[in-house]
Amino acid sequence: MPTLPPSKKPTLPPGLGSRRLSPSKPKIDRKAYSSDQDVRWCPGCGDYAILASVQRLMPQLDVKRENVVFISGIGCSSRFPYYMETYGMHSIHGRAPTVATGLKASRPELDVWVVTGDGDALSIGGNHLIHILRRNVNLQILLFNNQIYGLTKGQFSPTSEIGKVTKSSPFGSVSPPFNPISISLGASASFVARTADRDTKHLTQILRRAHAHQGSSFIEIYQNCNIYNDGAFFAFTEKATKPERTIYLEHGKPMLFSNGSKGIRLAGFSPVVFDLEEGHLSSEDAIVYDETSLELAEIVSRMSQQPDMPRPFGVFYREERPTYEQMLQEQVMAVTEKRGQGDLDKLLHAADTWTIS
Amino acid sequence: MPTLPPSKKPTLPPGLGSRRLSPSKPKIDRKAYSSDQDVRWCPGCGDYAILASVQRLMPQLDVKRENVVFISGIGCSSRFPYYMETYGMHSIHGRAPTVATGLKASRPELDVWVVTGDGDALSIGGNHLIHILRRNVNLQILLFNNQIYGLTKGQFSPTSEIGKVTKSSPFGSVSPPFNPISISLGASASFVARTADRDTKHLTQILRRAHAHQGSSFIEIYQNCNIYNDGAFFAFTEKATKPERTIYLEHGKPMLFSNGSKGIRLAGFSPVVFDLEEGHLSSEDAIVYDETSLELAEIVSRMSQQPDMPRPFGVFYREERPTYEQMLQEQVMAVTEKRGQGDLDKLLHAADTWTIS
Amino acid sequence: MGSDSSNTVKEVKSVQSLREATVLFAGDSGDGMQLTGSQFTLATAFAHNDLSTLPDFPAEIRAPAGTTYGVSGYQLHFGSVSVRTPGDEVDLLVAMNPAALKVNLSRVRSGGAIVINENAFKPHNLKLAGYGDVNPLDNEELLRGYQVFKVELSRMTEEALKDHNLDKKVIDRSKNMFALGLALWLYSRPIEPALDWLAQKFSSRPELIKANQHVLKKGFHYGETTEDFIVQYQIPPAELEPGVYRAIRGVESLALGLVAASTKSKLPLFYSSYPITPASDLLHNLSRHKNFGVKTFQAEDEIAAIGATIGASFGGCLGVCATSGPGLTLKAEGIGLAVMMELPMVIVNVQRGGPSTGLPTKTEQSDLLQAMYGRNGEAPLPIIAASTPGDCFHAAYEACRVAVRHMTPVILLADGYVANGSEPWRIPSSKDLKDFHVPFANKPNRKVEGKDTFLPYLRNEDTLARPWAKPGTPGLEHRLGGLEKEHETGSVSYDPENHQFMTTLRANKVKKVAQILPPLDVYGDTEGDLVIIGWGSTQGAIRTAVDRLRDGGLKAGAVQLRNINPLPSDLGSVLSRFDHYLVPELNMGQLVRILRDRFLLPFVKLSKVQGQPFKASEIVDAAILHCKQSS
Amino acid sequence: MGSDSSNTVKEVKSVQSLREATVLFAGDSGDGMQLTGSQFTLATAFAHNDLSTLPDFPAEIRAPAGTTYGVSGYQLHFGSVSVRTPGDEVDLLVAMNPAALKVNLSRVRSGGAIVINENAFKPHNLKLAGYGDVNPLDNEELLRGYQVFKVELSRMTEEALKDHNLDKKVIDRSKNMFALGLALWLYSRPIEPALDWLAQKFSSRPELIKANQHVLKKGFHYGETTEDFIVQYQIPPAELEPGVYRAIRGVESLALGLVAASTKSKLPLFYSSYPITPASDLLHNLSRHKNFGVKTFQAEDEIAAIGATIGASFGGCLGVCATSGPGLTLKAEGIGLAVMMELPMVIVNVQRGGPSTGLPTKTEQSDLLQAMYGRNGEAPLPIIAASTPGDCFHAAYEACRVAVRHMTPVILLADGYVANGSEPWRIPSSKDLKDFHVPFANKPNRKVEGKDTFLPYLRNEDTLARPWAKPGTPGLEHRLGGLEKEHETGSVSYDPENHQFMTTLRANKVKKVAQILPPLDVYGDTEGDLVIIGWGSTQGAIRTAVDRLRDGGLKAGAVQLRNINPLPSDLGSVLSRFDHYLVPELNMGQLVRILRDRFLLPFVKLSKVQGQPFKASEIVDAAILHCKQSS
Ligand SMILES: Cc1ncc(C[n+]2csc(CCOP(=O)(O)OP(=O)(O)O)c2C)c(N)n1
Ligand SMILES: Cc1ncc(C[n+]2csc(CCOP(=O)(O)OP(=O)(O)O)c2C)c(N)n1
Ligand code: SF4
Ligand code: SF4
Ligand SMILES: [Mg+2]
Ligand SMILES: [Mg+2]
Repeated sequence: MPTLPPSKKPTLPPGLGSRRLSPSKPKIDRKAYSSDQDVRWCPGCGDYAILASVQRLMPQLDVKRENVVFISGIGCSSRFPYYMETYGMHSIHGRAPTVATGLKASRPELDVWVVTGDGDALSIGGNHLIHILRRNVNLQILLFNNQIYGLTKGQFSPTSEIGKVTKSSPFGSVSPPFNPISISLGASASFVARTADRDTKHLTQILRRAHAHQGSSFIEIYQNCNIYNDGAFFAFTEKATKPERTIYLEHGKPMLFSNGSKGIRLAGFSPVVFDLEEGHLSSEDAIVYDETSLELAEIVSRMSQQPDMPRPFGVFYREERPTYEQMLQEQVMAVTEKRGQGDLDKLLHAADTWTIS
Repeated sequence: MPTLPPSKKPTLPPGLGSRRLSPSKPKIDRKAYSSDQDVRWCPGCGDYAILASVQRLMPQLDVKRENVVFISGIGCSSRFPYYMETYGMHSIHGRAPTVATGLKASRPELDVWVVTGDGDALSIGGNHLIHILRRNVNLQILLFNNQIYGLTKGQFSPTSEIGKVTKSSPFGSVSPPFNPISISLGASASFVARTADRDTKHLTQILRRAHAHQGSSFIEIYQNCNIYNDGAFFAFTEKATKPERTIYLEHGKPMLFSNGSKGIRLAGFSPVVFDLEEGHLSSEDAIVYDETSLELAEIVSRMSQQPDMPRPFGVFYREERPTYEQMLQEQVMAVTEKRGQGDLDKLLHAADTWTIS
Repeated sequence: MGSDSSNTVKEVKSVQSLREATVLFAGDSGDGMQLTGSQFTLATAFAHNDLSTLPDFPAEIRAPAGTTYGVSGYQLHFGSVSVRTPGDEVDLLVAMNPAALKVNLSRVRSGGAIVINENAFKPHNLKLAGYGDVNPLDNEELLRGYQVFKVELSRMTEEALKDHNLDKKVIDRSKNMFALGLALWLYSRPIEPALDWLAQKFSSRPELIKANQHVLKKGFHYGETTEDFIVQYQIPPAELEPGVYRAIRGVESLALGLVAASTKSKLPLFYSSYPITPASDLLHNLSRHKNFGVKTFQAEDEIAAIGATIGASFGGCLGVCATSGPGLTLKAEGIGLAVMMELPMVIVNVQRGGPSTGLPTKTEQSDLLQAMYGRNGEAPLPIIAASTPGDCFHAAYEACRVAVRHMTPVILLADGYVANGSEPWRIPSSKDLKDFHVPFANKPNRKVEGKDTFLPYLRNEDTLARPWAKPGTPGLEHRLGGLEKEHETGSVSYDPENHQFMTTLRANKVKKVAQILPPLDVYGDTEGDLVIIGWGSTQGAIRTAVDRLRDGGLKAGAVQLRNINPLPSDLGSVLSRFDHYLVPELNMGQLVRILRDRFLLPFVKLSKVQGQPFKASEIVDAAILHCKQSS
Repeated sequence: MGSDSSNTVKEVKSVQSLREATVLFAGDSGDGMQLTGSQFTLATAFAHNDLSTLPDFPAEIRAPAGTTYGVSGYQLHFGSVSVRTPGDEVDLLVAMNPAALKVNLSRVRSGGAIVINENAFKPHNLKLAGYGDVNPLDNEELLRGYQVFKVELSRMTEEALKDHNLDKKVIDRSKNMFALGLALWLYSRPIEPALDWLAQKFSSRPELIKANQHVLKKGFHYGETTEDFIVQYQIPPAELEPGVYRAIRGVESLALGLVAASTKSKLPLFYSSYPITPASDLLHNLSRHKNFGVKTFQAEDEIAAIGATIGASFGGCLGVCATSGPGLTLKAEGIGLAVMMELPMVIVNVQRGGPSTGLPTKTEQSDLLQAMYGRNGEAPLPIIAASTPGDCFHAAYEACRVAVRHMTPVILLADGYVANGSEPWRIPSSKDLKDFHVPFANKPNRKVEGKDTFLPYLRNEDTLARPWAKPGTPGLEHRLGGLEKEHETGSVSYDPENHQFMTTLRANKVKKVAQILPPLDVYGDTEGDLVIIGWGSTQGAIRTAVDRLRDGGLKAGAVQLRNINPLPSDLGSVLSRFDHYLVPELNMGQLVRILRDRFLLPFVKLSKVQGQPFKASEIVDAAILHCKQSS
């Protein structure tokens, strides 16, 4: 079994136990983060649970409400900002990351959250998503993946499985899906995680960690669209199948699932399942998850494409590197320090001049 | 040392030795593929060598000239189609993959090549690039990476290194670069390779293999822009440094470089360099490259971001899966078979009708 | 129909004959009003009435039940006379809940009938609808002047199905069938089409067929038996041109027009699109016609959709893409490339309320100037507008013909109203459709220094079209692109005179389209006091207005422009025969700008941007006011 | 200057005084013509002449040497009188090779002078230039009527540097300094500015300073000593308004205007852009001004650039982005969003030749209608145009002021000509710039049911602006978006009347900008026969034309529109004082459409799309023709 290289020994990941980080916070409750707008999602939509979790989490974070901004694109999911009593923008389809980049680069002190859907982020908005991730703008990106276009009433999306029958693919879609985790890792994201609407505890924990991370945090949230794609993730969220079909990644812990009866080990470069109960192999043989290993994250991300593998949830990858706005700000400061605060009149005259009298 | 899983034993990759595939081809020479347009690149530009290689290769491939189409976006590199005596289109910035998708999906029998630059493909055109790769449209994508915007006279590009001083970043760029290989792997490309303008033999070999591959072939070509970014890749192309600074991936062969004196092995999940001459480890300890392992390809792709690692060239990854146009065509045929060739008058009447007389 | 036969009705109730009527079904998004409306439409079509419909639904998928913004409506105007609009005023409103009443009451004409689902008027719903604590059913003031029929729709549906062993939700959902049955009875429509449709829809669930058919009949019988309804209406068949008819929605009609163009031209149809309301249904429709060789491509965005269209068209296919306003902005750069490369394709824009995301499910005509000018540089192209659901077929066919004839992208403008609306449509015969000549180039077209050469920008003098040489044709290898082209050779050219020449040439090519336009069809008077000029979906309201104005003694005519660019060459002479010019548009005045610029005449605009089509009365009022003021 | 002093010249050569002159340097892209031209410009500015320049370079980075499409030119018009165009005809052409001669000969006035680098007229170059086997220098016919000076520029440069121990390439590259020296001598310009500049440019390579300065002086001395040149010209200083001057390029001026607006308003400037010719230089310029708190963001594309601008503006910064035609198409959807959200920002469009990729390095004014209408739905916004390089500063400043005052995106139109051209510019003092009031909202603005509430769409009655509340302000949390907004509350609203109201309101807000416009400045006669209406970069040619027309006896005036949307309210009354209306534009007629629509007057268009600015003579000719024809 591969061991962790010495330099990458597990450390307590930031965001875990963040309550301790701000012990004396006055109790502001969820209502302070609920706007006066009626929530207009379909009854039963997975978006409700995510909204509730976010509204409950916000007061626990160390931010002032007036510094919080939610920015979205277009889609059912992108209605999210209307329901948050914070600053917000429901922008245009696919472009939320660009708005967020401009806002964050110019106002680094704000706490910016991007809310997007699988169509918004990965179809029309794919380019902006990969660029914001590479730049590492410090914000949280919540991708509500329901594997369908909800708002436009049910066409296949870039995460829909091949063969999917929808309004726009009556004989089955012929487009293979993206793996959002792999795409974001490929684009050098510094924080990549997956969670689900129905597991609000895990969802909250992941959001808290994402918030604590300095840099772009990408969180894929499996979200049930009960109108156009009901049950797409039930295998991973419902009691009967969840233990067999999911595996929770925990930094420094062995990769076990099925209530500890199964594990994942590496064969060659590929992950394979083994059964602890068969007795040949023990939990010692399982990969010890290391969320700081990009290589491991990529290996594990591919499990999502293999139907016989449990689906990984949790933090796939985390890396500390400078944020875009920080580097930009530092450059502005360095130049200003060197040259002095700009003087407009001097600048206007900064050329060969002559006087006519 | 990890061994190859049994199912993935090396096979002769298609495209290797393609001359044998078409032994009796009449000799058409390079000129048949040179258009009457004057080539307008700067003297010394790396684009010339790529053009020459492509023009020399074309007559050796098993295609009719009239079936060949070159499609490009905008940039110095994107002038390429003008110089090829084939069908071609110099489209708009970043959108060549979309034009190529429409062409190939509607005319699967054509042999389509996309020529693009690092700005064209990865800045404005990033989204189309990842989507064409996921769909696996059967064509070749030649990305001329010169790590700069040539045509607009020298701004940093999404592959320029951090700190790069250019016209638009007089104090150094603060944007971390993409790794084109990682991005394309993340987007589920089925053929991913890297080569360089100055190594025309390798370039030709890779292009031949890409052409033989059924699906989207993504080829990053390091290209020297001698005006705005001269020598960006000299470490990998010039004699003095090349052996130490490059490693050539060959399917089924151990990962060795520096004239066989050094190798790459895996430590944990990360590749590390070892010295064969020190005697502790031998070529047996080196990773045997397996171009069908996505996990290995991703591990190796990350070496490009590590300055102390040799830069990998060659085919990173190859996977056989159905092409988009093939699936689309099959669906059309299946539906037609089931329903019979459409009859317009029947279709017009396919509703509740009534007659007024 | 056995013992349920309704043939005996006429004996017990008084039957009143009407020339026309307007019915509006309104309820929650979940109440199935769109289905109810379309079934009523079908029955009406079977009764050989002329008709026009207006579906109107919220932007939310399932807005919370009971709220006013969750109200979904389906309005239908039908008659024995020519029917061209969904009706200015409603004769019968079916209101399934308080919110539906609240939103639509003002549309009912005084003296009109309102059928109300009494069971839905509970405190919770009343509050959601904004009625507070007062039940409007108890408010005589509010309902004065209407014939109100309170019907216990929900309860009676429950009753009807109590032995059917169905769950409560399913039962509740069938109450729309009760309403449909009742409405069908009221207007003496046949119920057979709806019964058949139910049988088909639920073919895999016989218990639902039974239940729904049962409720439908119950509604029908309720009208027959209850003493509430003392009059039943009858609308005699309309005098329609002889032929085979079907009811058709605008989007269907668009889809058929494209398939017809592809079939007649033998050009494979390649359709690419990124979903957007209200254009998505065209994608849904066409993706079903794979056995016509139609390939549909759901692109990653609108830019990719136009790019793929260009690729397909370069490949010698009939490239078509469709979108709505915001999507058209994204296609602008690609369309400009197509203009420069002179490749034929059709870009359908199904307009919706703007600007920005605007009112995505509502109708508007505010993309005309975008279609004209929304590209960098001088990039003119033909613009064609569809005026009715059935006309969408012919407009689409024509757009394809013009594109191929002149080697140019064409923008086809529709809007939410025309795309979602439906009307009876006389089905054309494929052989009567105009022929389509597609002259692919297959050989060199010029001797240059003794060598056979292919010049991709050599012109057909008549149409100014350049040749279309598709990849795969030996010897015609050539390169296209977005840089300025040299005349004839198509090589890149920065020559000043060439640029001037080519810019003028591209403009002239578009003007040439006017050569093949039929003479303008002036509706009403062909000379006189006032001419109303419209385009697209306003045709019905304008023509109805003209009828009324002429009834009122005005000499009025109307011109509905199918071609906006270029304008028909006889428009000037038509205008010269009138004193006044009114231009009604569902925007702030866009066509009117083009006309004023072109003719320097005092065209007067009539603007409406409310997400709703014109009422004929609005046009009548504006016309009278204008003629009065200026005389 | 020691013994090299040129003070003795005037004694041996005859000196002729001129009012004005036009010089054109032309050569290969690699010949350094742009540098040569700008150094000549600087010397001319130092000589206190008025001036105007026109750089003209190929789209290729380094087009193959010797070809006509690789020719790079720099034209400069200067004088003791007011100079407004780069000159209709060239008085002196410096041609570094055959291709430069071929391309530019027709621009030289008859009797004009041509300095030719004789050494470059070798068979290879002649063929590349398309002269075939015949050397034009031997073709008397061709050069008849010109004063031709064949100079062995290359050889003399080599000679001059033979002991400098430099490689051949470097030596060859310095020949432009010889040409510069010679030209400076010819027009009695000082050489000191160029010497200083060389010292600065090569500060790290003293050997190059020495070499280039040496060649420069050699060129100067060559003029002085050779007998070829018998006349030297002198152009007395122009009478410019008193003040401190500098030469300024349009893009620099734009950059300074933006920095000035940021400084005066105390709004941090956030500039985002995706490189595109000819707008990129603005990015290059602004990215140097980090110590003014300017943040520049090179976005992944134009869509991202407008998105980031919107984000920054939402954050309370001065959001600005710039692009050229094709980029503006991509920004359309984002601009529509900004219109709907009513956020202030400036979108600079430096126009170039279109359509599509068109002629990227050439000038044109063909994006006006795109700027007006290139968005879905009714999305009006103010449009401001810059008329000269120096005016770019003021136009940029004004655009920022209008944006913030009315809470609206503003499009600022420039073009390749105005952006790349330069002129002497009287430097304004920062304290003379108009003040900038930025009223950020900081508290609730309405009591609703007793509660302090912030309504993000409550209006300032004067400007119709809504409040700008930036994130970080406690209590003003609110949400913006692209769906239609309810009046005052800004909540999403699909209400028909509200949509009509808000659409009208947005239009009226833009109209309000006209309130603060100064009275129109009519150049020339303020009433009479003909008024010429222009916008943007045509100002110089139009005013020169007006001068000439008036000299010819016509009562002519000119109006150059700084504000195109809304039009100034006194434009109608200005027009009413003239009989004829001419509208010259570097497009196929765009402003003319707006004017004809608005005023229903027979404006006549004068179109030019050749990638080149107007010559004054073209306007004069058109004016005379028009006045004749219609009288
Ligand atoms: C430019 C543009 N194109 C298309 C649309 C239509 N549109 C709105 S949302 C959407 C996709 C929604 O899917 P997703 O992002 O997955 O969000 P969901 O509704 O599923 O939450 C589309 C295609 C649009 N609003 N704008
Ligand atoms: C919509 C649009 N935006 C910007 C440009 C300007 N532009 C042309 S090429 C280019 C980038 C070229 O860089 P790259 O793709 O790396 O090609 P190279 O010239 O280096 O080969 C840019 C920004 C354009 N032509 N169109
Ligand atoms: S359509 Fe689907 S995603 Fe949208 S609100 Fe309804 S359930 Fe949620
Ligand atoms: S600028 Fe660079 S990439 Fe472009 S042609 Fe010149 S050398 Fe080649
Ligand atoms: Mg979705
Ligand atoms: Mg490049």
